[in-house]
Amino acid sequence: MIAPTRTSAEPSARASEAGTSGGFGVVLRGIRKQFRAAVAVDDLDLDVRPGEFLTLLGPSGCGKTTTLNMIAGFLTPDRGRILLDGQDVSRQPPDRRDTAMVFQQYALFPHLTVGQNVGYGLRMRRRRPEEIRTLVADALQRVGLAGREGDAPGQLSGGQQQRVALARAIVVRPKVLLFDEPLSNLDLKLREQLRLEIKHLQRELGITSVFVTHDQTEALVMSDRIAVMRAGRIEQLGAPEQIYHDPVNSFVAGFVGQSNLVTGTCTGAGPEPTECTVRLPGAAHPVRARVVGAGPPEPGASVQLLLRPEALRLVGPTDPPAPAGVTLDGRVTEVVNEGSVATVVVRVAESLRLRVAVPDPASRGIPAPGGEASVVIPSGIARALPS
Amino acid sequence: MIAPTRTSAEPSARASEAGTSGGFGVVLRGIRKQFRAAVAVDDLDLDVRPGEFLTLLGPSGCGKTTTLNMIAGFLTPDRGRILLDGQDVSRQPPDRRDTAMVFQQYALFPHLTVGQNVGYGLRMRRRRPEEIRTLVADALQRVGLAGREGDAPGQLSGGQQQRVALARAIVVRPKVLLFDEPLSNLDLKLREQLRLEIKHLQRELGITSVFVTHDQTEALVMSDRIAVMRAGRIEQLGAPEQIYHDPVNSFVAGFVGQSNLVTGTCTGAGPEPTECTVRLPGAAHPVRARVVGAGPPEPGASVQLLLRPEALRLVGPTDPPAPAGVTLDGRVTEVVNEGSVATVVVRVAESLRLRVAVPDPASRGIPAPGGEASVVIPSGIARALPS
Amino acid sequence: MNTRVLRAALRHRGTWIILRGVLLVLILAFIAVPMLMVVWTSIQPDTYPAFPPSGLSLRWWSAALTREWLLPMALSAQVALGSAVCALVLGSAAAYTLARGAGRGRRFLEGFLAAPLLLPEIVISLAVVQLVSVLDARRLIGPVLLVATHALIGIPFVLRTVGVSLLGVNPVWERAARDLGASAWRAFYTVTLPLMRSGMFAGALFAFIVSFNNVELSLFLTSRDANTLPIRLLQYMEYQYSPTLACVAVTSVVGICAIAGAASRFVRLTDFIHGEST
Amino acid sequence: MTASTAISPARSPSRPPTTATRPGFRPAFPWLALPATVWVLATFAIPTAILLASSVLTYDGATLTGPLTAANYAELFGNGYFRSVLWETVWMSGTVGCVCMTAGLSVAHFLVRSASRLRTLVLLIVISPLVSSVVVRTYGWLVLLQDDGLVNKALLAAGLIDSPVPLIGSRFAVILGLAHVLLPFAVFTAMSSLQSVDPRLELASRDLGAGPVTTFHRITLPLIRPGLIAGFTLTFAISLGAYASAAVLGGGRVQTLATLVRDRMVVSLEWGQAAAISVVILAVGAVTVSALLVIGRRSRGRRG
Amino acid sequence: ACTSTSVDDGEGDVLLVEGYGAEYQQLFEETIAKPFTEKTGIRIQYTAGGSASEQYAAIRASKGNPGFDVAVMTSMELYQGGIDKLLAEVTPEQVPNLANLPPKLREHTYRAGAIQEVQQVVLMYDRKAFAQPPTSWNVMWEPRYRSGTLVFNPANVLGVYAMLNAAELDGGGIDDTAPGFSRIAELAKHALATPQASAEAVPFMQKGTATAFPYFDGRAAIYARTTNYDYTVPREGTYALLGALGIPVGAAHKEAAYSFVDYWLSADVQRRWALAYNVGPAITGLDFPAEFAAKHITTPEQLERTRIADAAKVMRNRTAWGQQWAEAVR
Ligand SMILES: Nc1ncnc2c1ncn2[C@@H]1O[C@H](COP(=O)(O)OP(=O)(O)OP(=O)(O)O)[C@@H](O)[C@H]1O
Ligand SMILES: Nc1ncnc2c1ncn2[C@@H]1O[C@H](COP(=O)(O)OP(=O)(O)OP(=O)(O)O)[C@@H](O)[C@H]1O
Ligand SMILES: NCCCCNCCCN
Ligand SMILES: [Mg+2]
Ligand SMILES: [Mg+2]
Repeated sequence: MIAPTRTSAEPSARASEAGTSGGFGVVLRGIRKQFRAAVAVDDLDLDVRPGEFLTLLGPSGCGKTTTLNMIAGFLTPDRGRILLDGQDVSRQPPDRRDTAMVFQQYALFPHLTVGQNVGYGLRMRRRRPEEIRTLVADALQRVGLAGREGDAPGQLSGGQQQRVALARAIVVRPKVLLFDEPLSNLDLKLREQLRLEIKHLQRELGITSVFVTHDQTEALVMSDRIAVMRAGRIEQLGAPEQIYHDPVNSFVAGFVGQSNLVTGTCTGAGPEPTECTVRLPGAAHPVRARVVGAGPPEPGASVQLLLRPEALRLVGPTDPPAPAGVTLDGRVTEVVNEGSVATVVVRVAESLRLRVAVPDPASRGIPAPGGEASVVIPSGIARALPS
Repeated sequence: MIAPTRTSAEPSARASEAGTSGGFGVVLRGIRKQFRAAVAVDDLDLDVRPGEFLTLLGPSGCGKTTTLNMIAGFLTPDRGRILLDGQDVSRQPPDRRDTAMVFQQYALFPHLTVGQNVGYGLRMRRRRPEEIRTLVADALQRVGLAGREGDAPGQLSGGQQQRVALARAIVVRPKVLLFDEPLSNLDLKLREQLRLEIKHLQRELGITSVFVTHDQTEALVMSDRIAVMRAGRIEQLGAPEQIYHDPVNSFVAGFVGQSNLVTGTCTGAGPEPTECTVRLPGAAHPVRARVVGAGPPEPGASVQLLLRPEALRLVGPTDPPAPAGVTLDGRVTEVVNEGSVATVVVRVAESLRLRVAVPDPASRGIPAPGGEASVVIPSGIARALPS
Repeated sequence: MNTRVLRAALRHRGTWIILRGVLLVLILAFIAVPMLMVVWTSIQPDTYPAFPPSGLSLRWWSAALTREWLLPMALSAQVALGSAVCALVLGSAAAYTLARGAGRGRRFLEGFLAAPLLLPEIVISLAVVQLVSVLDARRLIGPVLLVATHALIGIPFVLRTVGVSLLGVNPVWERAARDLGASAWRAFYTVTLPLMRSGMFAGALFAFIVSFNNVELSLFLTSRDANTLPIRLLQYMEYQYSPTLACVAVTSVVGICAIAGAASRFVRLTDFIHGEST
Repeated sequence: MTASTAISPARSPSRPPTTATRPGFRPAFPWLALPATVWVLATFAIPTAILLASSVLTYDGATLTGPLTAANYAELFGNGYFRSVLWETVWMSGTVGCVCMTAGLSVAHFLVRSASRLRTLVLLIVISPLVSSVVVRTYGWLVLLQDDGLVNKALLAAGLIDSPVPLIGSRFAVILGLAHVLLPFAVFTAMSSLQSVDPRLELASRDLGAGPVTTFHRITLPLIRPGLIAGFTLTFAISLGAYASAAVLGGGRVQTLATLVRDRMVVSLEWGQAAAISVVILAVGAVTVSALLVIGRRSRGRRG
Repeated sequence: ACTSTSVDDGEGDVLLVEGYGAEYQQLFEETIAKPFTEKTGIRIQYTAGGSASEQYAAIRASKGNPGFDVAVMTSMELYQGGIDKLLAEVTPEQVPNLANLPPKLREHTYRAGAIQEVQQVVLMYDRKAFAQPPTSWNVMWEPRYRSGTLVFNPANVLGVYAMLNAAELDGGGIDDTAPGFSRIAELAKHALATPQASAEAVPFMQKGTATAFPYFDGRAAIYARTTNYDYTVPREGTYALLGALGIPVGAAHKEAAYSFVDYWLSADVQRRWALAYNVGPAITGLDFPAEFAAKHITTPEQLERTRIADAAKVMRNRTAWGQQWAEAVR
């Protein structure tokens, strides 16, 4: 049922398309890192496929940066091994690893020009000056800053500085590109623009990339795969669609996207083996829900349902017929209109409030608070999560 | 055509409902403030109605904070007058003005407890200790922090700290509440929650409020009226719906919400006096557009059209029939899927790319890049802006 | 060893770390050993401490803890206290203006107030003596001028420590206080002052120590009634070489450490190092 | 005891001014700097100015008389001995400055960049000399450096020398003593400028393939150069006028400008000369300081 | 008098005396101050200041009002004080006992003070190193001894006299110091140390590392008793240092000062002080034990034989000598 919404071909395929050998990849095995009291990363296994764009997504303090720093070599894992391109680099210093990092605060060398910044890694690799010049010019060209070699980093805007940092990282053609929330410091519009630029560049060069963010939209939009982390562990690893539509638990569901997480009672197994039927308070009919993760719950057990607000439909007295599904009647308690979309909160029962996203409210119209409204749960959208 | 989507009654009515005298309001007349080279605020007139929640919205550096600081008394205007509740306070120091500000970084006094912070303004007003205790407890109760008087501000989370700041401001029952981007430091989820809490509290107390933000969603969701600023001047002042759907120029249109701003040629006046017809490249029929701001353009003149992405409809070969309107055929060049909504970029002509928002892409389906797609511009959604 | 090999060796993490460690230990020994020497001299029996030591003895202490030394010590403490208070008041006030001011005037003022540190103190001492001679105000020589000039070099320390702690005082807090109805003075008193207290503490402590140990500035400014401990020690060294000196030194160091230790319960003395300068 | 870290260390160049330091918000009490200013004027600026002036006048006994004369300077600079003392003082102060700067940087680097638990101990050791007077520390050196002191004993035992080396009264001893006195300040200056360097820049450099030495040399060092210059300037300027260390550890054999001032002031009673030497100290200090500041600013300016 | 407010409140007269520290101060309190107070009722406050030249620097810097009444100095400072007119005139009218001073000493008071003691520069030597007491200054240059000698810095007058003595050995003198400095240069290559203060010589005696060196007889006698060293006056003769008392013109208690100086110059005090401090008295012809008389200047003949440096020349050349010395020992 997941629509072919991705523009991406398979990552490994792309990597070989882009001409790189396709042999690169990052493998973490049983990685653990502890700081004094806190275990930052706990027994982490992760395979980043060659050429893939993998995002570590999670709330603050879940260990994303720590993981990235261990890949880069800034931190040494307490336990476990890190393989870059098949080689164990766990004990190697950062300068001996073929990674390149793009930092949140750019980390451009303030005493060097843009050109010198970009050329730094090449100089460390003892390339010839003319060669450096050419490669730097090319890299700057790629990030849309052709000819800015002579500028001081301080003269550039935030977005431009992050582009320079990107050029500095890609110019050495690292085996792995690492990004630590590179866009968090930028304005929304700029952020949206740079997301796409980074994604395009990565795809073009085919460099394996690990991207850290706590912004779920960023993760969904940019990644080939997303690893959702919590408290030093990976909760779920999968393609963006999978993470969004089939979260393995309520943490992932709540963290990625808006969600209604409602509790109902299992009334039996569904027609399909991976389905069950759930009765919600105030609902005439049970809802059919796909079971994610563990096996179907016992009848009578309480079940958590994930209902994405945008998948629910509102049926006013005057509205066109809604798609097939279960209809719940209730009263509108709150309307939050953001212009392009409005969120309508409908109170179905004391214990059941549903947020329904109404796109383009101006033309579709939305009910006033206090009025009556019916919510349709179209069939096929509900997911039952292990509670 | 603006649907009755607001939950709010008329602000002045609300203010008197809430029991306040209704006589409060802020009036700025011909305010100007210059720093060295830069004119931060330029000949600004603004009437904030009693009890109203008015937002100053604009890009960084447009003079929002400067305006707010002049109302609070932290800065003195170079020219012009500021009236609070009818009284000229232009030259009064901040402690003589009955305003209370909520700052972006909370600005809680780190050496005082939560209770002492909230009670500070009352102490300065020499209220009796028992009275202070009661009022502080009440204010903390209102922001959901009952009983936290003894905590140090540093022990609280960002959201809690901002709630304390809010309590500290409302406890003195100021004539005007001022907010300088109070939510910018918070995470998205928390921000969404606090928006509503602040709004509810303000409505309950009926205190005239001026709110500064550069986040358009925040402005749209919270405000009774929005003043969109640019370079020290107000570009447009109006209700959120008005700002969103009838922006007076492309700056406001571009700043508030996602937008397609496309250029077409005027083919004549529309059937209604405030309409005109515009031919877009690649379109078989002209588009009828409402003219905002100035009078209708001359036939043959080039016109800028605002088309909100969420108002456009995508018609694939298999899709249900679209609403009435003008259809443009093109090719999908890019798809950005955020989960709850996907943005599809359709190239209609070399000079015409349209972004179409597809809600709930999982169930509606979205085309793959490279495929053909038709975009429908439903009638009534286009706006012609002065260029 | 050619540079290539050396560089390769240095690139090796272990070598690099060991080299740095050895250097660090040497530097620390350089700092600590002379100090330990003084302590040790005070508790061994020989006039000319020998290696290896011939034993332990407290015989020198009886001479050290006499009026001859306790009086100058007391005077030094008084002068140090006086000048620390002056430096604290003057320096904190100026630090506040500097922290909240801007522009070229600020830079100039900052430089002006710190300038005494860049001039040899012996020159300042001479200049002050000369001025009071010209003005026929020799009677000021002694505690008055000691306090005045010691405060002069205490001020930059206070400027710095208070400046650093003011960096941590967000001006928005003061604005919030004004906004909530506090007058400028009350805002300062209820918000700023409590928050700069730790910087003031540290600054006063440094000013005290700097004055208590001062030699060069005091050189021409002590008088028969007012001979400070360091000057007294210096004079004594011209007459006699005796471990009594070490005892006196240890006593004063222990005294200052006690004060500093007590103070460090209220402030972090290393704070003044951190952050940017005032 | 002299000195402090008041010379501004490197301000991180990319940091924008905070709202507080922007013009527009006037400080609440602008006159608060006035008392300190008056104090510094009275106890420092005015006396020093008069001293400068008196070096071009004539002393008759204890009384200043006119007319203007360059005699004091002519006498000083006509004197080979004075020139050699001048040169020696500058040279020793320069050495002290370099030693302090280098050693201070090593310690500061450890304190700022290491995560070691020993940091507190190291910091305590670094601060410890501040609590004792220069006389006390010099006394410690005296005990160490005398003919049968620890140093000579150790050298003898190691077989490096066969009779004690007279260390007291050597330039070496004076430099050692001065560096010891001034090292804490060099450490503090270096610390605060190191702290303003974003550690991520060093990580970025390592990440791009530079080893620790190269990273230090190419990234850290250029960024803290203004701070190092400030540290050098501070220790150099203080060394120029330091009396106690030179007097005691120099054993009367090592003359510096400061001991010369005191001799002229107290022993030979040539006050005009003392004033003139003071002016020379001042001039050397001022010229060096401003030259270094210009260099420091230029190296910062290049960054834009 | 403003400077002395803290000390002369009530309880009778007070006299502020500033002089050397250490054992000089101890002896002064016992031998001079206590009996003087008993006799006159004037309390003496003694403060250890710096060296003689430092005392005078204080007088000069304060234009004659340094806050003390009597300074223990040397004849050099009396000379300078006379010229600067910063020391009160001292004549037999105010100080009758001054009349008893031999003319040779009187002329070195420059009417600006009194001489109260005559120290001579002696040769201090290690008894173990010399079977017989050395008889010439020359022993210091002998290869056997030169590594144990001390070359005093002329910042201290002892250094000045040592240099003059050296100059005389090669026919030089106060007007021709070049031979003195060349001898110092030669000696400095081997010498044990170059002390600035006489106290610095003590460790070398206690440890027995010094062989022979010039010293003042006052201190010499102390260490002759406590260490294995003894002292002698070589046959070439030597210089004397004239201990002097000066009264700043601005002294608050001038009358008491005069009577104090007079007291010190009285015969039995002179004798007592000479015996206590092991120096020659300023009055010749007093009765001393033979052993004492042999080692200190007690008779007119001894005084006649002893050289006294011309204060004017010394003061004039002090800076130059300091420099020449520094260059010689460098
Ligand atoms: N150097 C350190 N010393 C001590 N604790 C640390 C250190 N670095 C990280 N931690 C702790 O380890 C945990 C994981 O930190 P990490 O920086 O990896 O989180 P993150 O996912 O990157 O968070 P954020 O989104 O806030 O950057 C946190 O609890 C953090 O406090
Ligand atoms: N104290 C000041 N001194 C000099 N210029 C200032 C000062 N305060 C503001 N400005 C300038 O005035 C203009 C308006 O600033 P203001 O802070 O009001 O903008 P803003 O709309 O609040 O922006 P932001 O969203 O970034 O907070 C800007 O160009 C700013 O640089
Ligand atoms: N600066 C010359 C002083 C010499 C006097 N020495 C006297 C010794 C006192 N113990
Ligand atoms: Mg992180
Ligand atoms: Mg702002």
